[in-house]
Amino acid sequence: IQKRMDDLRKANESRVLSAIVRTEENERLNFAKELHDGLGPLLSSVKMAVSSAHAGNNSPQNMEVMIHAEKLIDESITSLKEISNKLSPHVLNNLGLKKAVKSFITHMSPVDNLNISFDSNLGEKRYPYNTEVVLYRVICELINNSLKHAEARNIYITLMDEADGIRLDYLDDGIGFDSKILEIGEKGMGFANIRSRIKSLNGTIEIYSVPNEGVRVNVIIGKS
Amino acid sequence: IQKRMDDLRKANESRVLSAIVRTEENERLNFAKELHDGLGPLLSSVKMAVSSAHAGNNSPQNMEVMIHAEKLIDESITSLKEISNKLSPHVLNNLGLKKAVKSFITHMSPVDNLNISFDSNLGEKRYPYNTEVVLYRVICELINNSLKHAEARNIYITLMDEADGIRLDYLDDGIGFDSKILEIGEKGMGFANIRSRIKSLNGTIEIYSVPNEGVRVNVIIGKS
Amino acid sequence: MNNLKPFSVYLVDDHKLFREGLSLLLRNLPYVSQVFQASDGGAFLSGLNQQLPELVFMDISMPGLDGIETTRKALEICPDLKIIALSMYADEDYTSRMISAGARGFILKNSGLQEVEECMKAVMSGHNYFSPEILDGI
Ligand SMILES: Nc1ncnc2c1ncn2[C@@H]1O[C@H](COP(=O)(O)OP(=O)(O)OP(=O)(O)O)[C@@H](O)[C@H]1O
Ligand SMILES: Nc1ncnc2c1ncn2[C@@H]1O[C@H](COP(=O)(O)OP(=O)(O)OP(=O)(O)O)[C@@H](O)[C@H]1O
Ligand SMILES: [K+]
Ligand SMILES: [Mg+2]
Ligand SMILES: [Mg+2]
Ligand SMILES: [Mg+2]
Repeated sequence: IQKRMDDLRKANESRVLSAIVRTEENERLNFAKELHDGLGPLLSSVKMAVSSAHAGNNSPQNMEVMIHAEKLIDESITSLKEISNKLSPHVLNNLGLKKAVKSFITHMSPVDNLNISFDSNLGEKRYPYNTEVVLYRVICELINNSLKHAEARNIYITLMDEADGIRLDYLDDGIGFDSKILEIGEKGMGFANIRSRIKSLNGTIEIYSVPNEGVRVNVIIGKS
Repeated sequence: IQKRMDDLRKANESRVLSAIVRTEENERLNFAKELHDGLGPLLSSVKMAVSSAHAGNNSPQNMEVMIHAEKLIDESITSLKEISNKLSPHVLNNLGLKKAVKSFITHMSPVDNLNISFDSNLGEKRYPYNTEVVLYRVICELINNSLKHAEARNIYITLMDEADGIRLDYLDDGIGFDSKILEIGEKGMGFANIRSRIKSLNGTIEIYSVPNEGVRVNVIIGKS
Repeated sequence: MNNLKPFSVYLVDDHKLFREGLSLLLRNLPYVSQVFQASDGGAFLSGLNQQLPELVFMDISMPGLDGIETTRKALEICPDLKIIALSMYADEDYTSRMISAGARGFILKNSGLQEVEECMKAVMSGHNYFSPEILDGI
C-alpha cells in the first residue's frame, strides 16, 4: 500500500509540474507568435516605406537620416527575431528537435578553442511538444553552463531515440565542480530548473562531476 | 514519523515548484526588459527619424509614404509595450502590487455593464517579488475568467495585508460553474496554473462555485 | 521661435543607437549648436565641469544612477540647467518623480521630432512642457 501511495503521489506531482511547464511553454509560444507574426510584419513594412522614401529625391541631410533609420529598423528586426526565438525557438516548432539543437549550436557566438560535437539518430522525427521543448531547453542550459563555468575544450552531445526512450548524454572536459553544489543548490537556478522540467515528463536526469574531470549528464525521457 | 515525512515531502515539493516559478518569472522579466529597454528605444528612434523626414521638403508622394510609416511605427510600439507588459508588468516591478492591479483594471478593454470594485490596504508596501508576481497573475487570471465565462455584472476584489498573511478575496456574480470541473481539470489550464503558483509559495487557495451563483475564491499567502 | 539663439544640447541615455539617432536629428536643426552625449548619469555629471550645456535630454531608466537621481544631482551643481525627461513610460509616478527632481519638460520617446522641437523651444524660452499623453494621465 505504501508503495502505491508513493506512486500516486509521484504521478500527481509530475502532473502538477507538467501542467505548469505546459502552460508556461504555451504562453511563451503565444508571445513569440505575437512578436514574430504581429510585430515582425509591421516592421518589415516600415522598412519598405523608409527605403522607398530614401530612394526618392531627397536632400542630402534627409538621405543621411533615412539611411540611419533603415539601419535601426534592420537592427530592430534582428533583435525581435532573437527575442522571439529565445521565447520559443521557431526552428524547434517547425523542424523538430535535432535541427533546433543544430541551429542553436551554429548560431552561438563562437568561442575560441571550443569544439562541440553533436550526434543524433533523431533525423526529422517529431515528438510531443513538451518532450521536444524540455530536451531543447536542457541542452541549451547545459551548453550555457559549459560556456560560463567549465573552460572546456570539448563538448560531446549525443541524442538518441532508443527502445526505452530518448536518451541524452552530455559531456564536457572542463574544470568540473564539487557535487556538493547540487545538494546545496544555492548557486544558480539552471540545474533546479531542468530537473523540474524533466520531472514534469516523468523522465530521469543524473549529473556527475568531479573537480578537474569535467561534467557528465545523462537524461532519459520515456516515450509515452 | 509519517506526519514528518509528509511535511518534508510537501516542503520539498513546494521548493521545486518555487524554483521553477522563480526561474520562469526571472526569464520573463529578462525578455520584457530586452523588448522594452532594447527594442523600444530603437523603434522610438526610427519614429523620430521618419517624422523628421516627413517634415522636411519632400515630394507629396514621399510625404504620404512617411505618414503611413509613422502610423506603422506607432502601432509597433504599442504592440511592443503590450507584449512586454504581459511578459512582466513594469508597473508591478516598479510600483508594487496594489498599483499594478489598479493599472491592470484601468487598462482593460471596457466591458459593458461590468463593474469591478477593488479594495486594498496594501498602499505602497512592497513584498517579495514572487509573492507580488503570483498574486498579480492570480488576480489577472480570475478577472480574465470572469470576463470569458461568467457574464458577471459585478466583480469584487479585496486584497488585504493581515496578521496571518496577505489575503485575496475574489467574487463575481456571474453564471458560476459546476465544481466537478475543478476535479476533472480538463477544460483549461488557468486554475491549475494558479494553484501551482500558490503552492510554490506555500499558500492556500479555495475555489467555490455553484451554477448561477457566481464564483468565490479565497487565497492566503503567508508572510515569510 | 526663429529668434531663438542657438544652444547646445546634452543627451544622456544608455541606449547607444537611440542616442546617436536623436543626436543626428538634433545636429540638423539650425538652432542647435552642439550635441554632447553620455551613456549614464555618472559620466554626464563628471562631464558637467567641462561641458556646460544649455539643455539636457535625460533618459529615466539607466543602469547605475537613474535619470531621477542624476537630475537631482545635476541641479545641485548647476541650478539653472534646463532638463527634459525622455521616457518610454507615461505613468504618472515617473512624471511626478522627475518633476519633483526638477525637470522642466517630460516627453515620451515615441514622440515625433516635431514634438521634441516644440518641447525644446518651450523649455528654452522659460516654460514647462509635457507630452499630451502625460497630461491625459494626470
Ligand atoms: N559544465 C560545468 N562546468 C563547471 N561547473 C559547472 C558546470 N555546470 C555547472 N557548474 C557549476 O554548478 C553551478 C550551478 O549551475 P546552475 O546551472 O544550476 O547555475 P548557474 O549556471 O550558476 O546559474 P543560472 O543557470 O541560474 O544562470 C554553477 O554555478 C557552477 O559552479
Ligand atoms: N468566473 C467564472 N464564471 C463561470 N465559469 C468559470 C469562471 N471561471 C472559470 N470558469 C469555468 O471553469 C473552467 C476552467 O477555468 P480555467 O481558468 O482553468 O480554464 P479556461 O479559462 O477555460 O482556459 P485558460 O484559463 O487555460 O485560458 C472554465 O472553462 C469555465 O468553464
Ligand atoms: K545644427
Ligand atoms: Mg546555469
Ligand atoms: Mg482561465
Ligand atoms: Mg534607458
